[in-house]
Amino acid sequence: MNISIVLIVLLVGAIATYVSGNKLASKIALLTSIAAFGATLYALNAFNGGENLDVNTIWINRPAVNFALHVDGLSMAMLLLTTGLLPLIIASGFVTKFENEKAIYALMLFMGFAMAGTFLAADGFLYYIFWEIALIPIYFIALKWGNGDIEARKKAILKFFIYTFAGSLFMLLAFIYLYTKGGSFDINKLYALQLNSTEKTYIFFAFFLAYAIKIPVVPFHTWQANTYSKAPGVGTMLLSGIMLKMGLYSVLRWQLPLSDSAAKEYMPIIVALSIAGIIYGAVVTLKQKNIKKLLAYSSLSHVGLIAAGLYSLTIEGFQGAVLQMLSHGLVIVGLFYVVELIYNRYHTYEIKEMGGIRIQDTYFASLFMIIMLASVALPTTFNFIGEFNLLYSLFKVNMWYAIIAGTTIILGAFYMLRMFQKVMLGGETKSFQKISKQESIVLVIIVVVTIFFGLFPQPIIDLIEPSLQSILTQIK
Amino acid sequence: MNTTILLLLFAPLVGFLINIFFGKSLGKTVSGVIGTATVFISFLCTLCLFSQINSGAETIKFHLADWFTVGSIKVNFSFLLDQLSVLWLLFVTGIGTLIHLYSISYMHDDENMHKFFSYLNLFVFFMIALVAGSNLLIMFIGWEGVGLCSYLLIGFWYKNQDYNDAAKKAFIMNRIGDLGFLIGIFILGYTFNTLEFLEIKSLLGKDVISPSLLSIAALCLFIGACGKSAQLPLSTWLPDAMAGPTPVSALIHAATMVTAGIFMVTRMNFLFDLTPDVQNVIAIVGTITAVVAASIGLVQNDIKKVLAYSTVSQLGLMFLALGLGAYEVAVFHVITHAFFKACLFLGSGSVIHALHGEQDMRNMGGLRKVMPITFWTMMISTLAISGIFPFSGFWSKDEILMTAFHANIPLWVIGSIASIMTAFYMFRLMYLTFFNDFRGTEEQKHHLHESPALITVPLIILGTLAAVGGVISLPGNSWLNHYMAPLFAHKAHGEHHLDSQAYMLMAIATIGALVGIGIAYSMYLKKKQVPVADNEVQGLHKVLSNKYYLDEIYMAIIVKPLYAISTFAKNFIEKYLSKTVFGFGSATYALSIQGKRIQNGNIGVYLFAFILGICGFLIYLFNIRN
Amino acid sequence: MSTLIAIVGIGIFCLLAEIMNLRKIIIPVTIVSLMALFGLTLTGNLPEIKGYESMIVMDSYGKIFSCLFILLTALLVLQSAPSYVKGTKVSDFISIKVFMLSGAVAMVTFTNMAMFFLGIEVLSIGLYVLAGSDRLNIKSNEAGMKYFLMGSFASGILLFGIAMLYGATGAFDVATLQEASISASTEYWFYIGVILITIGMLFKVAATPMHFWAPDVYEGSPTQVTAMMSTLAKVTAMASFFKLITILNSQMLYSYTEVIIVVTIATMLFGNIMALRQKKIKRVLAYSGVSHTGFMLLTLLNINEAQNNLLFYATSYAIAGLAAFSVVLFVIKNEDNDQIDNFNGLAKKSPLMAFIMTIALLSMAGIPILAGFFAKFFLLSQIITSGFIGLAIVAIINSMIAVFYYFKVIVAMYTKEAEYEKEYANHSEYYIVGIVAAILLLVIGLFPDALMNLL
Amino acid sequence: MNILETVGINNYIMLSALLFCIGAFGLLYRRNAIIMFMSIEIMLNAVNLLLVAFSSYHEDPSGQVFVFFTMAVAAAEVAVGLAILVSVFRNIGNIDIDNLKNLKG
Repeated sequence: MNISIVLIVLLVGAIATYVSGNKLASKIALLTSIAAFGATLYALNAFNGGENLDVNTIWINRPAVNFALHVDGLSMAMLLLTTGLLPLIIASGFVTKFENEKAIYALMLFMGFAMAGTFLAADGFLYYIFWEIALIPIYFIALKWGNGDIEARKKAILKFFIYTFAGSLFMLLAFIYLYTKGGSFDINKLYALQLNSTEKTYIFFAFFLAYAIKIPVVPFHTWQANTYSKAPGVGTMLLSGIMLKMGLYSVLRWQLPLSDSAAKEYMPIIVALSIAGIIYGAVVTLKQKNIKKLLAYSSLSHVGLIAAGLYSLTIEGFQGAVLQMLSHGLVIVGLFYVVELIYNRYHTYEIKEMGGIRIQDTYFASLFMIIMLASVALPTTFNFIGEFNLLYSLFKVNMWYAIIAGTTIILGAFYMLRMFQKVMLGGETKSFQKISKQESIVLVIIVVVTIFFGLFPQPIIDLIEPSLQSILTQIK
Repeated sequence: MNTTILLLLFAPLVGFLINIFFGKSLGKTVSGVIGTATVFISFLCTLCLFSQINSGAETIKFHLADWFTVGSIKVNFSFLLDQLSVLWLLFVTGIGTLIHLYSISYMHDDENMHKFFSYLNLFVFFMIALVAGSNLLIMFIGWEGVGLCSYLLIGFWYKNQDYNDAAKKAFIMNRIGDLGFLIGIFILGYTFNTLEFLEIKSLLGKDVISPSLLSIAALCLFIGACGKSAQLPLSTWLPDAMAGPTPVSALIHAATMVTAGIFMVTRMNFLFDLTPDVQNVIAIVGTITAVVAASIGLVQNDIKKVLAYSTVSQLGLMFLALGLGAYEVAVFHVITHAFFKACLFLGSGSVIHALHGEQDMRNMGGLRKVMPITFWTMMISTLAISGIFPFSGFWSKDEILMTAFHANIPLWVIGSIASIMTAFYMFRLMYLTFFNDFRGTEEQKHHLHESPALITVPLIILGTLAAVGGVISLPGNSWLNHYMAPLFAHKAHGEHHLDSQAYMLMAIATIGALVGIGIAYSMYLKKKQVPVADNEVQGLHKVLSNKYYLDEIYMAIIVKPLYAISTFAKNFIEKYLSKTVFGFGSATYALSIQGKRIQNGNIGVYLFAFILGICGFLIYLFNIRN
Repeated sequence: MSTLIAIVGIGIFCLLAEIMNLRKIIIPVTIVSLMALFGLTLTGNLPEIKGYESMIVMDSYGKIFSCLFILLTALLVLQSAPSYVKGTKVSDFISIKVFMLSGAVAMVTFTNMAMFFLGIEVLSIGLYVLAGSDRLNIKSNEAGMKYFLMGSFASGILLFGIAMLYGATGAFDVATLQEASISASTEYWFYIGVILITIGMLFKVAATPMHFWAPDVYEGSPTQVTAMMSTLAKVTAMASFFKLITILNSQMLYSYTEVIIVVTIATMLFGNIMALRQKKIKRVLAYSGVSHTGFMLLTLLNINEAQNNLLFYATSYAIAGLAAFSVVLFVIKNEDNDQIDNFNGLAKKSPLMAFIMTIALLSMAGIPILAGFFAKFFLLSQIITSGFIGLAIVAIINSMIAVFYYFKVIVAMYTKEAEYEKEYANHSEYYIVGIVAAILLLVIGLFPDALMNLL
Repeated sequence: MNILETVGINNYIMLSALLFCIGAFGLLYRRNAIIMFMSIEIMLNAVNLLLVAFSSYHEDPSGQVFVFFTMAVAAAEVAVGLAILVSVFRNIGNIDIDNLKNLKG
């Protein structure tokens, strides 16, 4: 048993989905993703039992690149997020009728494969490859199945692609530089590399550029809202639920340990930038008219907090960041799914054309509300645990950071409740067809998981804690 | 014992779950009964616990489950039952039961009654968690949980967007306080590595923390309390919260939730005792709130708004007591206030019910004869709140003022003015509602009736309690002070000797109240004045009816600028940021056009460039070489 | 030597086949024999023929590149087969292509400048002919004319350079020249010669400012000829340039390096920026070729270590080009119209071809797991190792710009609808070449070692 | 040999460079395709002159052999060039190179 089984399942599933044809594709994709989740759970069990799930075989001799996958608590948690969300995202695709279904589901699985690989790779080069190929499927998903005017969409998505691609090229440069120094891409050897502080600074910022764009940190976020609003629902979910976590994860796994002294030196600036992002994102969110853009900017705000926690270089920050990645992933997928459900009925993303839904479908409204409340980090939801940790970590760095970043709980409540009010409440305006049982399953799962982990987060904390500690030791 | 605690805790939750999932199919009455019964079970459990925890007895710590760890801080689901929490639980669940009972009748016409009960149950659950939690985070769960329920219940009639606005406002203003609370939690957690009350208490004795940090922590916690208990400057949400159904106003926005701030400060008394500066702040904020809210209450015409401002004002008095370190006095007033204010709200609900939703006192009057039970229970409560001997409010308010007198004369003066105003506007309310002739429409007049027993019985019980509640803490022989003694480090403040000074103060307070009543009597009963329409008010009156323009000020200095910034950011910054970033792209794109001009298809140009290139090469290389 | 002779033999066979009325078998026989030759040369099983004062020596560099050229030619011949179905000129064109291959092989295996000169002229003259081969098409005429004029000008310069080398050393053979390049007492004519040869070769590889011919000629030539120019001719010129620099200037002076850097940057930037606004697919590929030239020129900065990188880059570029041109040929049935609009809706009509095109373009853009990514990766690591970090950043910026125009085509294929019912040139040859090339791109990407270890 | 000694190799180089430049400028300035071809021929012949001069200078025959190569190649080139020219002429009716501006951008 090793962890590559998950990757194999996803890749084979992607191919099988494409081959199976349009009729079967969605079902096979769902089965595959569930199988991958099952495999992950099995792996988790084995991992908890102390089994070594790592893979390490030579792939390329010159340059020395190994097909190395390493499993620790952090990777495991991210893998759980990826394979856990994938079935939900695929299932949420069921509400929409796509043309050429086999292609979109295959691309989704392929993207899952790439993202899972990113979280597992223990070789810089392999990691970079996974990181980069994850871009391709989402580009096509957004391009082909996105919404809105094709010309505008094309532009927005191309911008997204080039922007993120640009960032990651700088990361590639950094990796190459490290390779020329150490002669290996192996993560442990890279960790052990002795670099002077100038080099570390350059490495730090090369990585930062890649991750700041991917995460995104203000002011590198300009691609985000447009891409989210142009991408189809499933694409947005993949982007916001999993893909932006790739950037955050990478900060933890690669950037900070590889450029420790620079990370410490620039910590205040980067944290301040992230916090500025929190506020800025929240403020911009307030006046959004398009619900997808609203959620995109809210995501910007939330992710800013996660980034701030990561760059605070404290164990609480790391822990909170990982927890918040998981919970934000769940919740944002739920929110975008809700948006899709509404879109399927109203065919618009404009908030002003919604309203009076709660009165027609209270069940839907309740589920939406719980997810919305989770996103504003109400205690007993999973998000609260993460946000608490994050704010606490910022507090440990500087009380003012915590206070300023903490305004997110006010502003977050402000824009979320405002959105909820405008979308769901009020008297009946347009008729809203009640959501069906099948449609609600995804939401119910998200709600249950969010609350469950809000009450019992300790297993996850225990899972990630040792790996985060070791990363922190590496930095210190 | 553990079973009792579990039952206490989870009975309302079970009620919530039953009602939310099956309420609709169970029918209105059944869901109402379930809702009431579960809270009643909690009440019984509390009684049971109350009988075991007496003054000086060991407190009960109950560990339910582990929650999570933050760094080196362990946070658990654990509960602390001591004198304070049991006392609080007693009136929370007790009044809760009564209000549930009342709601069965009051909400019977609403199609979403099961939802109403489920939210109420959920509220009680969170309130129990808030009160019984043994660490700051459990308290915070309850704290935010009750805020959520408050949001849900204020916006219970969600078809009306104004109500939704009120609900949203309540939630957000509470969140401002919550941020303060959270920062306070961080400071304490960071300093003590624990969030358990008892551990913090024992660690505080050791001299490890800088006083300034401690002050900041206390101040942050107090900001949290301000939000929840509607103290200035975070007070404006509470009057708006009257949009909710009246039982909600009674339970949440009068008797229980809004006193959570006082509970928290009392719970953390060992902390506040060490930070006299913050105590001063609390006292001042409380006093100012008391008088400001009371003055607004003078001119309100909505029956529930009057009560709401009265609540804010009374909460201000409680904070005054807290600020002076007289925690048991504050608790005493919380309890009596819970009785009479709940009674008043429920009474007003009864009136509104009778008038089919009419809340404007200008359209009431003369209800005394039609609704005798409502009238008399409300009258008792009004006397109590006005501080007339021997009703409960007299004792508790008197103790607050007496404490203030001993500590700080100006605060006492202002507090007294607030209570005179209280007497005035409460009697104004009574006169406008129950005396003179009915001023409503003919149709309303036909339907006037006394409310059914389910409504009047809670009124009677609460009215009785409002009348006699003072006995728990009579001056000189205070059971309450004695009971709560183990909680506080110092000797109870409230134990004033009944010397001549005390009598004099009581007399002054009573006279003040009577003056207030007298003015109200002359204006509204004798002269039969009716407040003028909203657009005719002028001068100071106008300022008061517009609540000192607080909402407008907030609108102008916070919300509007925020929106303006948001619009600016959305339309300008975003646009230009995006343009800057992609300006590189546009620039290369523009270069491309220029490039296409060079590539004009003329072979001469190509050759020329070629030869230029050669020349450049040769010149450069040979210049370097030589 | 024997490889060269065999190639010439195949060419002569083509000519003879015409006489013997065996037109139909020309293409299959050519391809099969080229493939056989490929195998034999690669495994080294070909008997070595000595003679002509060893003017041709099959060292490992020459061998591997020759194999690449043979493979490319075989695929190109296959790809061009549909264009010659009707015409009677099949033997002429096929034989020209095969003879061009012989020129190409000579260009990487020479040990004497005469051989080099002959090789480059055989290749160039063949291309002049092919460029203008669509006689009745004014564009083809223009392409041929432009190419011819500028090409012979460049040849003149090249020749002048060779003459100067001869003047400085009194010999044409490589060993002597190499010695002279190291020796301190060499006359300055030698350096003039080196510079002039450099300029000539920069023309052949289409580097700025000598690249102006490339887009025009690519556009005007018949598409299958364009394919040949942009793959075989470019790669050959680059390999040969590399070899020349190794011989003539192995201890490169810093000023020379500077010039190469400037040219490299200019080439990359010019190619990429110009490609942005092109509406015709052949021009896009032409400019993209220019920018790829810029990348390949980077190998000149480390001649001692970079031959693997050059091989890798050249291979992945040429194969991606082959794949792309298969699709272009498939789509542009009508030679007059090669607008990108033609690709609209291709994904629906022929998902396979769209997929091949996507793979090809992604590989050129340097998206991971495809060969092009590794090519760029190796290049970048090479220049970073030698300390040109700024240059690496410029290269990266260029990669970004390139994404713009590659994706323009992809967008056209996947999102737009064809405005009218379009007919495609539905020939199995295009499919075969496209699929083979796409698979090669993927395989090279998955096992880059295999290619890297060849040299 | 004598001639070379009296004239000096540098002058030969100068002469051929001059010839070469004349060819280059001819190519640059003239727009008649035939004249441009002639210019190219001048350039190539300049090289031939140079090669022969060097051959004599080094007393080495290989330079002269190379001249034969060059002449052969030049002949082939011109043959191809003229063929293209003919088809251009057939298509547009003249041989002014300025008319060939269809391919641009």
